Amino acid sequence: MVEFKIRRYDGEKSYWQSFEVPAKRGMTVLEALYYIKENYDSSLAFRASCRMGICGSCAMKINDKPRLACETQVLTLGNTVKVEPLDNFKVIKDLITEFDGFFEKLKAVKPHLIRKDDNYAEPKELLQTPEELNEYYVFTLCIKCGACYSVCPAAATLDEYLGPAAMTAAYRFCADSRDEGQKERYEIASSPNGVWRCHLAMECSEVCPKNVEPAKAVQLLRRKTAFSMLKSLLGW
Amino acid sequence: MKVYHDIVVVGSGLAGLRAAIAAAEKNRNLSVAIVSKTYLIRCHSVCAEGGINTVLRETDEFDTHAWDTVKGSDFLADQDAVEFFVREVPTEILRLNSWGCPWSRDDSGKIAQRILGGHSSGRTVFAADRTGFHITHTLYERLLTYPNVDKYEEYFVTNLVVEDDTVKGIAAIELKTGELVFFEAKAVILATGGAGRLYGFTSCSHIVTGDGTALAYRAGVPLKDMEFVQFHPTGLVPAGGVLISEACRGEGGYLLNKNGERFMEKYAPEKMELAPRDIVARAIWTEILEGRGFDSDYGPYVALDLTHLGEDRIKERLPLIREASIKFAGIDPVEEPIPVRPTVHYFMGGIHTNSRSETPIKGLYAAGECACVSIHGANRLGGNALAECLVFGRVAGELAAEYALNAKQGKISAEFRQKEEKRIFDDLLGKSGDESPYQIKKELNETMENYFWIFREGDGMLKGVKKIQELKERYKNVEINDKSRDFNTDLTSAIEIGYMLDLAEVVAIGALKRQESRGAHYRLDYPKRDDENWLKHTLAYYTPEGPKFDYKPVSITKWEPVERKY
Amino acid sequence: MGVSGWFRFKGRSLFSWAFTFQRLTGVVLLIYLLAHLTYLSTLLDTTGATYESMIAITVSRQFLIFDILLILCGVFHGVNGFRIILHEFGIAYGYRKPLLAIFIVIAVVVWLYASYIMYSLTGG
Amino acid sequence: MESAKSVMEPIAWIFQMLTGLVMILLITLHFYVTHMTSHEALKYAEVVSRVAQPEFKAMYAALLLIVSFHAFNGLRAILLDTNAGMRGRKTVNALTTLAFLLAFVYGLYLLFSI
Repeated sequence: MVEFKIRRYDGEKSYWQSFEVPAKRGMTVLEALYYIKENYDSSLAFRASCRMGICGSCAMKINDKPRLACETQVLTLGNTVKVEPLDNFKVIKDLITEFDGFFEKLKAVKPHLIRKDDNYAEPKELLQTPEELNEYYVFTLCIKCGACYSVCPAAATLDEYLGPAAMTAAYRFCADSRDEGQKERYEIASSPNGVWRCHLAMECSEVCPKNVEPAKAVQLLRRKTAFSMLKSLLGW
Repeated sequence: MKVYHDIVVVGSGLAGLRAAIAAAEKNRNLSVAIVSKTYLIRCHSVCAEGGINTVLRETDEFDTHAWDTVKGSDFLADQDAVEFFVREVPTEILRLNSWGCPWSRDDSGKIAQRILGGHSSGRTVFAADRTGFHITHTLYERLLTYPNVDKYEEYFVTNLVVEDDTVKGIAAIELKTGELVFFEAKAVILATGGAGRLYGFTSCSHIVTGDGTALAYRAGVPLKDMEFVQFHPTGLVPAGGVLISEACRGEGGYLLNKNGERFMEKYAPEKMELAPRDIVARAIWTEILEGRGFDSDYGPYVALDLTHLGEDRIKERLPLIREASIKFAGIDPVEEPIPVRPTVHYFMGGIHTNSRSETPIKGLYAAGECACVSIHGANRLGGNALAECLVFGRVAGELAAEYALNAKQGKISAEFRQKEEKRIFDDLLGKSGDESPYQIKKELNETMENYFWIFREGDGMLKGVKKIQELKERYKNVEINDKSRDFNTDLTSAIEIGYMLDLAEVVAIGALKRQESRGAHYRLDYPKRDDENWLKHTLAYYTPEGPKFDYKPVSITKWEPVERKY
Repeated sequence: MGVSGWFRFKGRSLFSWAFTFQRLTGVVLLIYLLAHLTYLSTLLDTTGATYESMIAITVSRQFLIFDILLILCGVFHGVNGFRIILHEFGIAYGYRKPLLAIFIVIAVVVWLYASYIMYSLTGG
Repeated sequence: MESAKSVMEPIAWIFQMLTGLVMILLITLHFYVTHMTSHEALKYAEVVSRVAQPEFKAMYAALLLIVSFHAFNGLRAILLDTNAGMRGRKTVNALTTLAFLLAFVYGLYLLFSI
């Protein structure tokens, strides 16, 4: 039996509730949450979908660290498991947090290929060598789960900060050999709420469940942004 | 609350995203809504791994792709639809390329291809083993560039409004507030995916509960070929059937039984592990039934051996598989074989559409897994599902746009709105009862797994049908414990279970009626294919007493049915 | 979360703590800079009497503990800042964990050495 | 979301790092001179005579400039990382710049008065 201490919120008040879950080898925290929902308290609200660590729904704070519930094994956590919603997001209900703003920020950095010859009707095959692909591939693996944002000290104090995930997306496209939109994105990244607010606490890279290294992406983006801004300033 | 859009797309997987883009691209003045019960990139499409089939180079031909598909379908596919389909895929691949999809490449920088089961050559385009994930994100990112698309994320659809054989709109609960929102539209595109959660051991996400299929069915649209449920041969055993991609075998993996034999040589001597999914799944299940599987706490399994591929190839081509095996089973495929057994993966059947994604209801379109065009017939080939979503998603989007430009605005009457409010909040949420929806779901899963698994037979299925009907009765008496309005996942789970019960009944009775073995539908009491009597599509119509069945001939253009050997 | 996020005790890595201390020591050093400038205003008394009386207070055993803490702030801020600058220029990003450990050791060694000098300066 | 180009930010970012690097050297030197060369280094006469040498004067002037910038630019970053600070961004920028200049000018005044 493992004790699950869950931080709940019903729209008005926040409280802790404990449940005893029979755990066996292989059981994940998500399975335990379903066990609680289906056997003890069906009002428990949490998000989940793919249960294989790729959809990004179930990031939550488990024993004080943001993790994906679906790929966290219960038996690695000890006899008591503390489950809380992610920090730096507004809680809606129990473990469910508001992600609208997070996705707005993603949209703000223009996370799509920008090309002058964009032709919807008759696209041509753009080439890209495996080396060029590897330049940015790791940054495409972001599942937008919000774990990075929840531990970012800049996001903790500044609501409008673009955050690690959005800037990783910006860098991912800037580094794509097929892209022609670097300048536009550098301008967005260099806004006061952009890259300058990151001070490389690098906690985002520590908690990223997909090892995307957002801190590295932000740092690369900042360097490119700064030099691009200075170049245009000096008229080079 | 009431909102108005020209086109409402329900579902945000590949087909839904593609349809929304196509509609928005067709005419920038049309207002398009995309409604999803999750955030857009949390759909099940992200789980697709292996790849997407297309004829991309001169060495391959459209007719070969079409033939492989038709043969794979055990000749139940509509051949006119298949011929149209194969010609449309290449453009979609190149579009995704120019929208930023990180396709895996060959050394010259061209899009690389590999082979999946049932194909005569390597025509599967892929992005490592995260193909669905990358395509979904690429489409999502592209969608953000259309100002005429409004996203309604975390809206749970409760009803499809049809009057006079014309679609009027949908009703959906805005989860955050618990408010019922009515979407009035000229055209509605359903792209809500399959219903894999009818079963417990499945590669499908928790959200794959067949919502749109059930809604269309209740609104009077027939469901086609629902008895054909695909079992993916390789589901990860200790994790409830998480998908282990066909790409593992495409890259050269072996299936081994307890005695270390590559048993596929008995079942498909020519194609071996790369036979179509129905054949490999049956082979594995036969090995397990005959005692040549391994035993474990999580049930029997066979071994999927990748060790001979070498660390580099596994890391480059199958990184997600490796990650999943390590995280969920504690097994590194570089060193040890992966424990696998067949897992419920895909519904070949779905909402009846013609080869242009149109349903019999005016203004209503369906695309993706929730639809049955049918290009997959009785068994889908690996890599054709993503392609289907792109092609028929686009077709649905374009046709809906054309239709919407000339159609009248749909109106949802105040009377209907009141009735729907009452149905959801008073009759379901408000009432008391003594059944738990989760208990019903559990029993439903057991019933489906006992009687409608890989091997089926008449008596068992009859029992299964009775059990499902009993569960439907009991469902009328469920009680939802969480009485609050905001983000009530207890309520939405209960509604989903209601959808699943309807679909289960269609699957079950359709399977019982089809007295032959074809593709994924294999009956021990009728082990042969029967083209004389059963070369036809099943159509199930909703009636309050249960489904009413009808049949429809298969469209055959070039290829007469022959014996299916691999 | 707000600023309290910088001081949350559980579940944070050393990287995050390094950030917190960089901020804290930065503020301390800013205050020290202001104090230092104010202190040096005593040099304006050209007899030197004001300055000497201040020096007598600050270079003393009672004051040593403040000096040592101040040096800790300075050394940490400098050493950790240097680590961050390396990463800012994209150097050794892949070795960020060992680098953090090495730099913490460096900071402690430099701090102990500088503290010893301060200690001997007060006549020890 | 604001996306106005900011010229100040990239320059400030680069100078914060450059000044940081130079400070490591100059402050070590300062510490060495005042605490490690001789026990008398902090005596009034010593200080005055050291500052009278042009090379020391130049070094101290540079150190003063660099430290003031680094300190107040750092403060600016801390303030802008908060909601309140970002709301009054122009004020924060103006006040920290002013503080930097005041500290520098006052330091110079001291340096040249003794």
